[in-house]
Amino acid sequence: MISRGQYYLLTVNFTLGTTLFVTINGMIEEAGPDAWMMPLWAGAYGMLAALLWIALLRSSPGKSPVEIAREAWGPAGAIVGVLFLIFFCLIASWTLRNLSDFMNVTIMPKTPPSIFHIMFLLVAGYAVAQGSETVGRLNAVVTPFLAFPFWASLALATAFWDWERLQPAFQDPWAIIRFPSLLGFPFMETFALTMLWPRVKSGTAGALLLGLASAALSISVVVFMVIGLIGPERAARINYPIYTVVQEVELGQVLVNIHSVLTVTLITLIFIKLMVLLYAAFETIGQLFRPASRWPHLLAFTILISASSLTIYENPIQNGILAAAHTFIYDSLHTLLIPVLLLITLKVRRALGGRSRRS
Amino acid sequence: MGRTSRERSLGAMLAGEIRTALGNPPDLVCRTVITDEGRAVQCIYLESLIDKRCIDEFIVDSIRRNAFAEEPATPGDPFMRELPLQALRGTIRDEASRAVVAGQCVLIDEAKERICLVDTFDAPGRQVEEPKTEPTIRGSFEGFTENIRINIGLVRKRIQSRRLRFEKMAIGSRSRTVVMIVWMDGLAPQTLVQEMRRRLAAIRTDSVLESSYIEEYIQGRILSPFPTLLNTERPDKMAAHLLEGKVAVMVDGTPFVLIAPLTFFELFSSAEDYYQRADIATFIRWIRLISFFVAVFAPSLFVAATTFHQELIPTELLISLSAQREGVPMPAFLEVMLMEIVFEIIREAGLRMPRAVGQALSIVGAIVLGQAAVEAGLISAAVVIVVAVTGITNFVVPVYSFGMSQRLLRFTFILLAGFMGLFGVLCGALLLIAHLVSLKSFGVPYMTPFAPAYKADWQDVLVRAPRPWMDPNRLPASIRRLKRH
Amino acid sequence: MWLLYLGLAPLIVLIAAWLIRRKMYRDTAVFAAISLAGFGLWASVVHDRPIFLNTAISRILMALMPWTAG
Amino acid sequence: MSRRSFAIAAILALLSPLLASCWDKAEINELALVSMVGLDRNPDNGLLTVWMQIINPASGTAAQKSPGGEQAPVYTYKVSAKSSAETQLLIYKLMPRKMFVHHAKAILMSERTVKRGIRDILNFTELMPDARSSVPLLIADGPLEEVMRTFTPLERNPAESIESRLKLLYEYALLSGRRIEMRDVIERSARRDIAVIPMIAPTPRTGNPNSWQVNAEIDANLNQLEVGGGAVIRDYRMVGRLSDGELVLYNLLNGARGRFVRLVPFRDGHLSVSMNSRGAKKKLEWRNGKPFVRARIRVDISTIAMSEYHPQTMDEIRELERLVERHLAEELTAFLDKTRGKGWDLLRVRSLLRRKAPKLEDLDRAADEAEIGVEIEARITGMGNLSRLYEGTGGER
Repeated sequence: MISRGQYYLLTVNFTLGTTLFVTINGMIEEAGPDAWMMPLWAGAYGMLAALLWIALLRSSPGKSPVEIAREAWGPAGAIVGVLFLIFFCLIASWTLRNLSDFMNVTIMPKTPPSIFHIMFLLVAGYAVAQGSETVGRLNAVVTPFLAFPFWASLALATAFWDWERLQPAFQDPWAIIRFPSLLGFPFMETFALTMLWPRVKSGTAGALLLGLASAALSISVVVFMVIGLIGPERAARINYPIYTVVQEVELGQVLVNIHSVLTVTLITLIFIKLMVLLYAAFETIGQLFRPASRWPHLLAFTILISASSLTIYENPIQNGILAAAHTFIYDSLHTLLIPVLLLITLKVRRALGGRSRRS
Repeated sequence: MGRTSRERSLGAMLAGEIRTALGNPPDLVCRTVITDEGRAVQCIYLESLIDKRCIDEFIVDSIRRNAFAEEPATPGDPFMRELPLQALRGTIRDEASRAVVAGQCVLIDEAKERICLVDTFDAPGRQVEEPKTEPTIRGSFEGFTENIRINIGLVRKRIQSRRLRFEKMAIGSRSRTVVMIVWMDGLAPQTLVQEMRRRLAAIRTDSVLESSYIEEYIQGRILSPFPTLLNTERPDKMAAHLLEGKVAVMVDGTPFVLIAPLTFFELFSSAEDYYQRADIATFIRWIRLISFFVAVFAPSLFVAATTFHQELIPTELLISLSAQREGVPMPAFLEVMLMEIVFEIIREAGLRMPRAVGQALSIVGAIVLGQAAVEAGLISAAVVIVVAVTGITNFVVPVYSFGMSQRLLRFTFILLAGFMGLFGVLCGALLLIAHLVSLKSFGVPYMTPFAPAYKADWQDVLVRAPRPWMDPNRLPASIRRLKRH
Repeated sequence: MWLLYLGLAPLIVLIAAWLIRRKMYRDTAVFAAISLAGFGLWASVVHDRPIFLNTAISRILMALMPWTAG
Repeated sequence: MSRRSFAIAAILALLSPLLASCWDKAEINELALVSMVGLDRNPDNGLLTVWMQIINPASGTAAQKSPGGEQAPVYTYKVSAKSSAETQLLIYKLMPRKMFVHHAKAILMSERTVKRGIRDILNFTELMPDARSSVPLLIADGPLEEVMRTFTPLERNPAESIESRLKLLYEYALLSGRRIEMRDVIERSARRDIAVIPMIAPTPRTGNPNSWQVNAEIDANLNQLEVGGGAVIRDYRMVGRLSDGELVLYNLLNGARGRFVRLVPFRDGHLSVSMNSRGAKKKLEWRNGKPFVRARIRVDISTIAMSEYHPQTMDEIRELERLVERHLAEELTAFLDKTRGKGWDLLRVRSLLRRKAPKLEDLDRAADEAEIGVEIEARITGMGNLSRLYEGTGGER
């Protein structure tokens, strides 16, 4: 059993996950100096989606979505389970590919991407094999080491702060919602966290919502600072603005380039996201097929995901184009449509069952 | 007449059988004492294992005064047992011979048809001395000895409570070593005591010569560099842990006592913390924590910074490092690896050397070797510094076995850093944390009180709060946790 | 290439065999399914005919679009 | 147990290829530490010439006693090609070590290059992830070749010498601003705004001396580099230059905070007033449909350098303050009129309008016809160590 606090931290780090690396310049490109409002709006939407999941999970306590699907649709539920399995694996490979792209562009250009994938997968596999408690506690232990350097470096960077960069503000109020894939990408993927739901002690719903809220808040703070630090013109063009920010941080006159340390601490976020996704996939398998062993399957996942993260997309540009078009639909298919259908069937069944019992 | 002859022959026969059962040892004494009533009492013992004075002054003259005849031994008395002579010959012989080996004195009173086994054990051994492995500046200088009776005394002397419990077991099919479970009744959770009992009972071995034998059997996970049982040779430390509701295991023949459960941060607190002013203790505790990180990560970070992320190093330092490395044949990774290994070798040698030479050799060896290597241009000076620092920080940690595990970790991290730079170190660190949080010692999460978090206990982990500020009756989180379940 | 066939394939086979020996047939099936999928993708990579998943997804969605609408 | 060991074996099997090799590895002494970069594009044949000043570690303090004695602190490599990318590769025709640019301290560009426009070069540097653009960008007044081949006395590494000079000039002479780094040029140009960056020129030289001769020469003005003046940059292009005096005024207008000294005409002579600027504020107002920009600049006056006159009474103090305010205001207005005549918007009125009145359709025209009112607020705060000056004939006047 993992505690409420740990679940909260998991939610926050999961949501921040790859978002800090991938979406920032997209947001700023869309909305210029006002981009910091986008995550707030998207976060509100994500919380609505979370409310739906909570309703679903509350409807049959102690069960994960996969089990609920089996309860609702019987054998057909297994298909839903498989869908979720594929969903989790795909997100995981997306996450990993983003990581390796980032590393290859920034601090380790020559290292083949698969190395990053495999190493992270093995470590995450080890953590997942130890069970949900380990996942929660690992995250809880890591978080301070992760949050402190990041915010500290942003605070240090404020030496180059300039309010001019945030003006003119509120020019185009609709610009901030002109980025639908943002809804899908960080926020609807948090659906993976619902696989942990049955393992949390109590007050899970609050933790999830609060986590989403604070994640959205911190993303918006980061975007705000990025704009104020390197200006919308550069931030919209640079691929990894967060990297540029930490690159231009100077610790006094001595430590001029601390970006590699900060970068490496930051990719721990990606690791946590990967770990949760792997756990979700592993749980799904466990609930679908009740296997007796753990390691072989995690190894299989390692093989699968390390391969799929190579073939998940051709190149970032192509991915950007397709993601803008399809992420939202694809995510909402899994995280909105299916839950809604499940919920409806459950309610109907309960109603019928209730009547038959009464008669 | 015949009757007496048969019995005499019986007593003699038994004595002879014991002698043959033990293979006619030279130290087996078999003497006949004549009581005032003129009866002959056979008295058999191993003179190497018994208290001579006890035999001569107490046993012999009480036999003379016919004491044994008057008051029969109370059943279940460990010091004097009594067997009817009518019992089966085989069992009698086994009992008697086992008793003799266990340092008891076998009295065969033919007339009264009784056999008495009187405990007169007194093995040679050293007296109470200062603990060698955990010396302190302030605090008691008594350490455990190899004699479990003395050790029990040392503990009882410190905790004069009726609730102090000892439970005796004999482990080892051949050695029959005496092992004691020790706990404070009411403080220690019953589940913990039962678990310890269960694990000890499950041990199947022929001999236990040191408490590490036991440790290997009862520790939670085998493949882990971290100790999940605390071992100490300080009675005061053991007493402190007992009073925290923990369970200790004493093994006869070794001064090292095992204490369970153990959590990660207890490895950083030494007995001395509690004999010093709180602020100083806190400071030293932080020093220990820092030096742990240095000892594990410093060389790997050095390798990562010098071979993968040179931009981390300030320009001037980078220039001078680069100048040092001019003409150094090996890559930095190999340099560090080599120096670390050499350092370990020197340390080990210093350990095994006779004490007189030992320290001199280790220090001089390290310095001279490092110096020479730098002069010869084999190693760059920075590497020597790094290795020296890590080597020193390694000895700061109070628990020796933990120091060893630090070394293992260090080497793995150097490897990772050499292959993947900071990313490798990150992966290693994540793996390490995953391992630590999944580790359990007797059902207690290893990272208590941090994961799971018990904020109330941080006052004795991150700092050593002054005693008046701490609630004397509150047990540590690990024990509270066990009591709840 | 050689790594795939000399390293990965034997690994999969070994684990599968081990699972069968331990009489965990359901596990074997699951393991084989997942790892062979991965193996296939790896093979597609090393033979320079990678199957790009996101294009596949978008195609499926495109196919579903009218269907869901209608 | 057996399962665990098997898992470990599997992991090792997977790791083994990884352990075989390490990719981004480079020993320190395989790196060429670039300390300064010079860029020049020849307008005639379009060849881009790149100079790289590489730190020579053997001359570092650590290896000072090493055989060979006095060595050059830096070596300058030069390579020419059609494009920046090519130069990056061709440099290895000369350089035996891997180029390492993280510690570059300054980037120099020849005047003619910047006059033609440096957008592509800046794009290239921004594309390179390892090149920090938070590095001061200077423009070489005169042949860049010579600048890149000049040692500096006292601070043996030219790049560091330049860096520290810029810092000192900012604090004590207001002759260089805060926004002189490459990223500032990029950002300002990206929003069609004005940036002013320092210029550097070689001083008269005797032949082509090596570092030993430079360090042996007593006259530190010979054979070295001099920072001075400012280059006005708009749209990635150099459109003009400012003299030292104008540079001070520019920095003053743009809110730089530092010490500087002006001569203020006073009675029949002048006063040398040392001032400390406390930043500038710009406010946009509208006067009958036209934008009016009010620039308020606060300066603290100190009598420390005023060897001609020392105010004694309250009135004299006030008089002095008013005097300084009037004089500075006049100077600034004259400066602004002159530069706006040339079409340089050095007060950055345009960006002010863009921020405060983004609805305007033609920013440039509005910026041109905007009126400007400069207000100075001077206050005597500091003083020297004299409460009254020594009188007597024998003064300069």
